[in-house]
Amino acid sequence: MARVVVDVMLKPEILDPQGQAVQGALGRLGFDGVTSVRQGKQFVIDVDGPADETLRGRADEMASTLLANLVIEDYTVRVDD
Amino acid sequence: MARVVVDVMLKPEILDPQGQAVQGALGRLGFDGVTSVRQGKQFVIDVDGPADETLRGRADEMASTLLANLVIEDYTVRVDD
Amino acid sequence: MALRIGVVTFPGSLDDRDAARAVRLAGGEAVALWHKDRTLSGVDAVVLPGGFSYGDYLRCGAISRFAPVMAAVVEGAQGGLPVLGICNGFQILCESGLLPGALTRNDSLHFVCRDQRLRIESVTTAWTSGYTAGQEIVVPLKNGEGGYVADQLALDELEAEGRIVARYLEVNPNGSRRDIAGISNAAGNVVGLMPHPEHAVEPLTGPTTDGLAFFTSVLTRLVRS
Amino acid sequence: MSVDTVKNATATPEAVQPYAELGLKPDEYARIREILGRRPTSSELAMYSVMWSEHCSYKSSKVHLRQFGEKVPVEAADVLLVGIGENAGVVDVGQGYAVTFKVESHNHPSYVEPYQGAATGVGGIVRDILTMGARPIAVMDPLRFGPADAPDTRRVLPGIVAGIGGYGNCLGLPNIGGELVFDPSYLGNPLVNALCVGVMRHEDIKLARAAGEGNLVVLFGAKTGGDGIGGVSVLASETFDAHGPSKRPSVQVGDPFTEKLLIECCLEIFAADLVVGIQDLGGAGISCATSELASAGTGGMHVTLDRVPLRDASLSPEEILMSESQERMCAIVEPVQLDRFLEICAKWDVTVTVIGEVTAGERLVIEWHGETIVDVPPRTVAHDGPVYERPYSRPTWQDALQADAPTPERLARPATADELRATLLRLVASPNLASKSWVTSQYDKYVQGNTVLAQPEDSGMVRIDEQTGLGIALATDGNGRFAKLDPYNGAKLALAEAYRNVAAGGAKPLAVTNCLNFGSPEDPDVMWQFAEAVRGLADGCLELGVPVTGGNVSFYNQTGETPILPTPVIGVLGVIDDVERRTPMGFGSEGEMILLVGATRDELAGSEWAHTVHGHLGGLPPEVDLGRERQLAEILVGGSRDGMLTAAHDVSDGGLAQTLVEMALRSGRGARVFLPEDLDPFVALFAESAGRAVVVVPRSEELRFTDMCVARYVPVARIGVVDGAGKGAVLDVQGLFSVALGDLEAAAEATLPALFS
Ligand SMILES: Nc1ncnc2c1ncn2[C@@H]1O[C@H](COP(=O)(O)OP(=O)(O)O)[C@@H](O)[C@H]1O
Ligand SMILES: [Mg+2]
Repeated sequence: MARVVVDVMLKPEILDPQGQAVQGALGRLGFDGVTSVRQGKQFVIDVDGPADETLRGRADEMASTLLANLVIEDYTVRVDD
Repeated sequence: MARVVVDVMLKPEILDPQGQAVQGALGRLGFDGVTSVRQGKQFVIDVDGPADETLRGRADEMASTLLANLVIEDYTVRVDD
Repeated sequence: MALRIGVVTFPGSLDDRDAARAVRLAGGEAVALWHKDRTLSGVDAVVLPGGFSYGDYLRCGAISRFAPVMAAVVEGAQGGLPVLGICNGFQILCESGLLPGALTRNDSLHFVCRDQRLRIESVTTAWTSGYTAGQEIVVPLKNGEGGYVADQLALDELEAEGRIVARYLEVNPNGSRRDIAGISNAAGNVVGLMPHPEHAVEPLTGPTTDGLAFFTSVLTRLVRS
Repeated sequence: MSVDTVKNATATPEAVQPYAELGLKPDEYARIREILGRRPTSSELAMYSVMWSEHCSYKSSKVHLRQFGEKVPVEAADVLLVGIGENAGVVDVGQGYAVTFKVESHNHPSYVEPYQGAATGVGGIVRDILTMGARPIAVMDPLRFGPADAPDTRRVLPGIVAGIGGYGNCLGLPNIGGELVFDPSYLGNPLVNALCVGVMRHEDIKLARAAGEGNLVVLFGAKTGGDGIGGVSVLASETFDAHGPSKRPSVQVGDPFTEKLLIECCLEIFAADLVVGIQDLGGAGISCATSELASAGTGGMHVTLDRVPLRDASLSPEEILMSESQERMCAIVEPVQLDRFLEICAKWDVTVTVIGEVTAGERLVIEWHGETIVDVPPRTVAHDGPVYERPYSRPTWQDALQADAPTPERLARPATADELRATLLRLVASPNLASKSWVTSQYDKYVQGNTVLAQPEDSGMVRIDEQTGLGIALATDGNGRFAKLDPYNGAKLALAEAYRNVAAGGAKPLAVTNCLNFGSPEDPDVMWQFAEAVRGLADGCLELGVPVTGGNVSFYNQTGETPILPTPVIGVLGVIDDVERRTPMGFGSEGEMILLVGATRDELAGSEWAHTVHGHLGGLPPEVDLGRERQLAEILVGGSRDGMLTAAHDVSDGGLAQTLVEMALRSGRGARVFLPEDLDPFVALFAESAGRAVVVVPRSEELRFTDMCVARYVPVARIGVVDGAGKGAVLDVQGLFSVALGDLEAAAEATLPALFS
């Protein structure tokens, strides 16, 4: 049993209205000094079998084919057991 | 300049339709052995000042008051510089 | 015999019946296609209708893009088959790479349903030949993720090649770059549109009948060829 | 720990059980022991406790709701195909079509978790309609909130609106109307009512019955999880203290995509005629579905609970029985039909499991891994719950409230033309009267391509047959301030307004649904308000000849000791033979005549003016004359059928002034208005007398129309002419003041975005 965690974020140059809304709200709540907020997605995927290179490869494939849209998003993949 | 990363996940007992949809799609794409998928949100927040205890405390406050809906979600906070 | 236009139903498609009605009102025969179909049963054109396929849970169109029928649609499109993607259909076309760019969350962060004024910018596509260049029309718009984005290069290219099919007038309802409401591929047979022409085909149920020409355009085009 | 079996329960009669924590009273627990002749197992206790909760058993309201079955109008015989008691009533609208509709509350869950609470409220009512065999075709959402500028309103309103839109839009159901009302009494307890309407052919009506020994009990849809255990049912039967609900069960999360698949799956199953009976799973989940199916059926039922597909393997049988996981249905299927049934579920990717069968006996038996954990007479769970004769008495403060009338001496009235103009602009911008488009633009009103009228029109109208043009119309209304001043007449006024709104669109009112939102039934004052409102609604429906087909009661809507305004939300369904004949609300064409139908009196108690300008509530609500309402409706429907009307809009909240403003803004046309000489201008503009509508007719039709009114002794007066269009247009109240449409629009549109964007 291994766990794959994929974080997906909008590319820096893509406008992130959700992040902006959060930043605005934090300001109104009196949290100051916040210079930027970006909101992304996180996928936690449990997979049978070992946390090995093969899995790392497949995880990367999952991310690039399905979980992230590379036109607008970047992703990072983590595999732990 | 410090960076706060808040991961927000639906509580385990709460239905996660998005995770289910992703799990189904992964199956149809031939990624087998996937036993569970949960989809959460990730907030990356840049803040002026040091990555110290105070910030850790404020970050936790941000998460519990605004970023996570504690009725249905759990969160984890990470602070790096 | 009437020309046959396929309307694909994905799990979660909502405007498939409406698209079929629009095809009929335009004088065509609507053929129901199922997401698991591997062929297009010989239709002369295809509409990917609006809706929330797979709940739009991951990204709009991200999962439908892998439906068996899409392989046939992509193949057909590359061979010149007219394809119109409306709203969710537009999102599927972008996800599947038939059209450049992507559609992102409305800048208002709200789903918006409104009667939207558009300018038809390109009348050379298979789906807009029935309009006059620069014609202004009003059709319903309803989406939560309709903000069109692409990098500057891609946007400039779309402009230069006259592939921006329609632009928002008066209000930009979702933060689309350069007010883009719809685009086409280089050949002009594949069109993606965020607003809903199929909801503007009857005076009784739509704000106008301005949308009908999308469907009559493709039918006349097909008759000629 | 081992499960509590029937054998075990019989062996350990003295075991102490947590019935109080589950919301059962000592006498109720005693009655369960008496019914079973032993102590209940923990599973049985779970079932009885949810099914006997206020929410599921209607134990406090039953004795009053009976009136809907007793005071039945003769017309009911012609229109009612299925009456009260089923998941929703069914009405004959002609041409072989049957329509089912119902409004339900999801108030408390929406307060705890606005988005999901409201979303699952829509999901639940849609399944009620689907269960009848109908294709859902539209939704509506009557909403009530605290003061628009209160922080907690800002907390809940955007989420509730997003939840209703998020779920309804994703199902492809047009939202064709609703209500949005602000009043301080709802601050700690907003009201989220959801209405759904569906259509089927007469022969396709389905009922919740388990018949035919050997037939299979099939559970399909979402897997069962730990969410919402005891949710709606327990929560909705609990008073909130100032710090929110005293019980806060885990919230249900809705999955509209799964529900959409479930809808299409069910409709295909119905089309193939594969079910003997069917029941949706809502409050009380499997406990409710199995006991109601069995209770309404011919025999008993045997269920193997461990076959239920789970999302969380650790759930106990008690939890599985109580779980309120959404998007589930339970059908009774003949064995020969099962394969076809499974095929269709597979096509739509719907999880399906045979969990039991209909048996010869009279008992509902549920087994868990081979041991019997439930063995009960289903009727005692589903239909023979406790019935309370709650004490009620006219509140001691009622007389003082009614005596405090908004006389000119009591409340200063605008006198000069400038004051009248300022008052009009202030009311137009007030949250209750301002444009609702910030809310309604988040709802898809076009999907399905049959929406003929939708917000901001008086009623929502949907075409149901593209060939013949047959259509239905729906409106919901409920003025809590009127109901507080006089619950009996307040309920009649709510009914009258919804009835009028349907007729204004050109549809003939046919039938009624209702959602009765009140405070605690344990408070005699509240119980009196409830009893009076039910009596008023029953009498009103009798007088108007429109039967009540169903509805929903929501009690315990209060913060601490303070109940909400008594809020009966009434939905009226109408039918129109050809939707081409519909009457929109916007001013017609240049030069057409504007007529006021109905009589205006000095009636300002409970009005928007008294509320907004003076924060005053007192006096007696407007007089309600349902005979007159009936004639007005005949005039509006006849006028539309005979093509005399280019526009009609009912006069209600805000009075004639607001009605004219809404007609002007809807059409972008101005008007010259001359108020009746015999009336004080303030009264003419702002009184909220019932039984009125403004219509627009071409000059050529004016005489014919007025003759029709005179023939019915209904007062009618020409009050203006449609004049001017576009930016320059004005609403000109002759001899008093005039306002540019641009200013009216700015005032009407700015309010909600400023508060909630
Ligand atoms: N929450 C809502 N959802 C959908 N439509 C709404 C909502 N609130 C108000 N509306 C629509 O706005 C219009 C005006 O509302 P209202 O003043 O309550 O109408 P009326 O006074 O005729 O009952 C109506 O068409 C009503 O259906
Ligand atoms: Mg009205």
